[in-house]
Amino acid sequence: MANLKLQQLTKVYNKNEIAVKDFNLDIKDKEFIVFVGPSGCGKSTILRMVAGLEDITHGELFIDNQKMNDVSSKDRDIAMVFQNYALYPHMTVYQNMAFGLKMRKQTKTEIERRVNEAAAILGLKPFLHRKPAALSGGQRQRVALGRAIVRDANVFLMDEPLSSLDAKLRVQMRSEIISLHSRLQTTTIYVTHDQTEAMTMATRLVVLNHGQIQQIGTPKEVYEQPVNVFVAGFIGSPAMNFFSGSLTASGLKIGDQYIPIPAGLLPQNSSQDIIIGVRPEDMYIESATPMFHTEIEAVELLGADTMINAGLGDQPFTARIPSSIAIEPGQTLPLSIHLNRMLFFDSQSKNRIF
Amino acid sequence: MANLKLQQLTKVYNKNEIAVKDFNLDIKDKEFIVFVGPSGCGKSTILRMVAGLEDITHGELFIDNQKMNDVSSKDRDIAMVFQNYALYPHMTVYQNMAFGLKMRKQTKTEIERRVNEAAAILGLKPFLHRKPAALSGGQRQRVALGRAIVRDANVFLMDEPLSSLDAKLRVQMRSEIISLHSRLQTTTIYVTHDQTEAMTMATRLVVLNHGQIQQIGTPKEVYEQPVNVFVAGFIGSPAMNFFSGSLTASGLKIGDQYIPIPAGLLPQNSSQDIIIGVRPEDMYIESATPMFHTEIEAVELLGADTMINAGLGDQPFTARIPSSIAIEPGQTLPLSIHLNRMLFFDSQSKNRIF
Amino acid sequence: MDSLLNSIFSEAFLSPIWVSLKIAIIAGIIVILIGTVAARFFARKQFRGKAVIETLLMLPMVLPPTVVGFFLIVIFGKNSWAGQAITWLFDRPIIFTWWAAVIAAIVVAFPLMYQSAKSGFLAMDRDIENAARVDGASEWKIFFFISIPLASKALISGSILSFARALGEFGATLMFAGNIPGETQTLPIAIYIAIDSGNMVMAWLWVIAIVTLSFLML
Amino acid sequence: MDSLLNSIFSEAFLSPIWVSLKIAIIAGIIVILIGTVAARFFARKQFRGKAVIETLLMLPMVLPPTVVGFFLIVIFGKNSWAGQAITWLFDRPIIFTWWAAVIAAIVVAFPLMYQSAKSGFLAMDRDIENAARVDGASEWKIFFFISIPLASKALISGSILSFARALGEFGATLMFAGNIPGETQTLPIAIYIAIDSGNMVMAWLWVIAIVTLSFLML
Repeated sequence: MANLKLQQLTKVYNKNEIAVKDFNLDIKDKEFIVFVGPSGCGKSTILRMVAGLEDITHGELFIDNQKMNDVSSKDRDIAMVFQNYALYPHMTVYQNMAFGLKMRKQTKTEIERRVNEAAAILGLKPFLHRKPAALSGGQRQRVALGRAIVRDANVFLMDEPLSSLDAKLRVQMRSEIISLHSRLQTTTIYVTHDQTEAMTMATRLVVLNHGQIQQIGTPKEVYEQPVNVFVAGFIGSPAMNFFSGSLTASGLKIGDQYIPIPAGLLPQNSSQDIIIGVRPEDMYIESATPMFHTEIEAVELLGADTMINAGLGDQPFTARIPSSIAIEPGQTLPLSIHLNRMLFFDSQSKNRIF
Repeated sequence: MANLKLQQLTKVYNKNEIAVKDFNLDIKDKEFIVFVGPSGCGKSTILRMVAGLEDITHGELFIDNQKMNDVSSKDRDIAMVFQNYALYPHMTVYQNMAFGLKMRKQTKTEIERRVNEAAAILGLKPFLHRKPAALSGGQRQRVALGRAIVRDANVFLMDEPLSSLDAKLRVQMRSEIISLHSRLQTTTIYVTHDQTEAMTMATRLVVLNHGQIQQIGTPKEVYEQPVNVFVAGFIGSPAMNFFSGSLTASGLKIGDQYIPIPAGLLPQNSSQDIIIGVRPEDMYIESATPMFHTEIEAVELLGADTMINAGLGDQPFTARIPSSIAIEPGQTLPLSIHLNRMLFFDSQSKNRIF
Repeated sequence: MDSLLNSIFSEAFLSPIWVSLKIAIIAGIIVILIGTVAARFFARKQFRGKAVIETLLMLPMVLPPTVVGFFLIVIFGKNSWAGQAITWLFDRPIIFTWWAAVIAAIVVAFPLMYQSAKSGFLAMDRDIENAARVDGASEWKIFFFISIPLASKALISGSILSFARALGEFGATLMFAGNIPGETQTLPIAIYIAIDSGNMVMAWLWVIAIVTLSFLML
Repeated sequence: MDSLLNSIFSEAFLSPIWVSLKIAIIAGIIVILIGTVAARFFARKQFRGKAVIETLLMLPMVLPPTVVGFFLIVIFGKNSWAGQAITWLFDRPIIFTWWAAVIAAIVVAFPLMYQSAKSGFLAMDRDIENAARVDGASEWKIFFFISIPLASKALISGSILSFARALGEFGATLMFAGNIPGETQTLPIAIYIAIDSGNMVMAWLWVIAIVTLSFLML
């Protein structure tokens, strides 16, 4: 249980490749922080600096108010789950979990107690004497988790721990990790490129791009009030639709399509050219007074929902509608947008203005 | 353009490991068939038998009514997209696409015309003189597609072509492949372990498990009328909820929970013990006359939707509700199930009985 | 200084260099060709007895050079089946000839080429070859246009290693081909003889020559 | 038959076997220890001049054995700095001694151990070592409990290769340590001498002995 303070953390490789720049973040005790961003955004580098596996080029790292820059990994009292599990392949499941405790000179009975407790939580009891090679992907993932939790460390670091699992297992392990955290309450930093994981797991999430923080907030804040086009497009699946349009006194022009909008729902003091963001689920079929009509280009059935691809003022978009409505490509549909859910971005800075 | 006939196709490794057993399928001209199943279900093996990259142990393969068992790969007139792209790393994008045409002794002008046409369709014109190593994952995927389409082959085979792309790109390439197929109309077999790809792309899909066909049907048929518990659980995300319960004259008992159901919506002539399948989106909050009350254990925010985990008669389930309703873990909710969407399976055979 | 120059351009100094070069180049070419084909074959095919044949091919790498020389003498000696066939064909035994030196070099250099080439062929993504197969290429075209270019790094490093090994071969050559100036006296043998007879100047010159030759390969 | 048995139990037959075994075992142990530590060090650290040092360490694998022998003579010879230091310390030069044979064996066997061990350390997932680091293990504990067990296959195959190479060393040993029966006459040298003097029976017996020894290693 610990708080962390990352101050101006910077990582430079080979004297001029900046991987992380001036990263500032306070992490409170018991938080579950998710770093999310596309690959190469520097999220893993930060995690490895916290773990002590990468040197910190500039800036300072505090754990429980103690400066950690020059403390070696083994003395930081952190536990880490690696992307490819990084289990000790020559040791049994039991030995894998016991290794960290042995290194920290726990008594044999204490080791046994803790390993058995963790194995019980994770359902690993039947596999304690197997080697990792004899386990399935999900079981290996559990061993990696087990190795971290037996340690009773101050901080958990998880580096894309679910990325090598298939879709079904990923969903299952996601909720296991959440319930593990709600049980142990250990301060956790979780790194992922998967926005779904970020949204579902984080108490707060940090969206990164090109080594810099884009936004910090709760999943709901980031989803509903993204600060810029990058965050708006990165969080949410299918991605938010963006239209470039221009403002008029009483509405919007997108291509040759005019959409009347009540004045209160439009940005003030903005330049005329703007980017409009609309999430696929905020468009709907409305026969009575549709905003526009459009010809459906493609239809994707996703079980409960159907995604339709079409164009608005010649700009392509995706809308989500219930599968109960049968739709064929080529059909013309009357559509509307939930006006109060529209987002507006500056076309130059790409920041959200309304 | 061709039809395919797979007759009793069987693959046995090392004299006794049966990878595929008695696989029967007729594929009509222009179809987009998706083989879907968990890893190790034999789907790739079948594809490689069709490609001529694996010998057929028993059974017969016909393309356009010609027996192909003993025809070598190079004479089958098929094109294939491989899982890891399998681009020729020492050749430029242009040479990669031209290779198959050169091998088939096309004239230089014809090769140029076709490669340029394919490059235009796939947006590869600016990269024609780059080597694969200088391309992004998505661009490589496009080159692999391009190499297949220039050939103008009778049959396209695609072996998990999107599995090494990240989530965003996967969605994008999915629709590109669909529109490519609707343009070229080439008979296609597409292999994937991802049920979302299978649902969105297939004209018909073949669900496989342990080397045997579980179900063949349109995505809608397989989603709404799965033949057994395996198919029901494999197709759909989050997965269908299964409850073991028992039938009474006028309803169902699940654990200590009784749910009254009109007689017409219950299976007849079935044994008392059954498995009930309910998709997460077929449960809803109903304050007026709920079927049951349950305490919410966990909440996963997924943007537009929220997944809640709770229990019915002590059996865990997941339900999908709109994110507009704010829900906290620990809260007690009144829930109902769309009765006409419930599925019933035999508890012994696991086959659907109603 | 004059005597040094005289040494350098003397027949006695240059002769081992030519002998070594000729032997190493001919042996190298044979080893590279056969090694590449054999490695590709063994990397792709599974059959009974494969392990035995591979072990035999690799043995000269593990056995001491004098044991290799011993077996060459036994196999190609005057009393053996192969030795008598050669004597009948060429009217003289092969032992203590220039060809004996080539054979010794081939036998010791082959495993290096084979091993390197095989690991190159094994490391490659087999689906790239399969893609060419589906693209309509015959097996020979796949070998030339896909497999060889893709394994080129391993093939080149194998070629260099086996050429260097052929150039440096000493023990087996000394026993099987002897030390006949102008015919089988290679650089390594010349160096040994020079040191043995205390001629440090010639030894230095030949060492510089062989090290230079090795580096020119890289 | 009697004479064969006499040969086998004769001092003349057994002596090269003991000499070879002692040299190969001592050289092998030194090579395995130093090779493993050096390989791990070079596999994990980056620094200036690393490539130069590695090339020097690997040279004896590419150079002909007689060139290696020549350089050993030059480096440890009576007139060199190292040679004089040794003469001063031990009251005799090292050349033509048992220790010279050990040094020759170490120099030629080291690159095999080093190369194999290094590829073993490079092939391993570095995050496994990092996991141990986070788990609280010191660098030495990581080396012993994680790196060595994980690279064990490569270490064992490197050990076998370098032991075999030490056992089979001929050219450099002949030049640097000479052919002193009972002290530096190793099996490969004994085989060469036997063939040279036409003693095929002894040659066969020694060949069988060295091949047996090599196979016992596996």
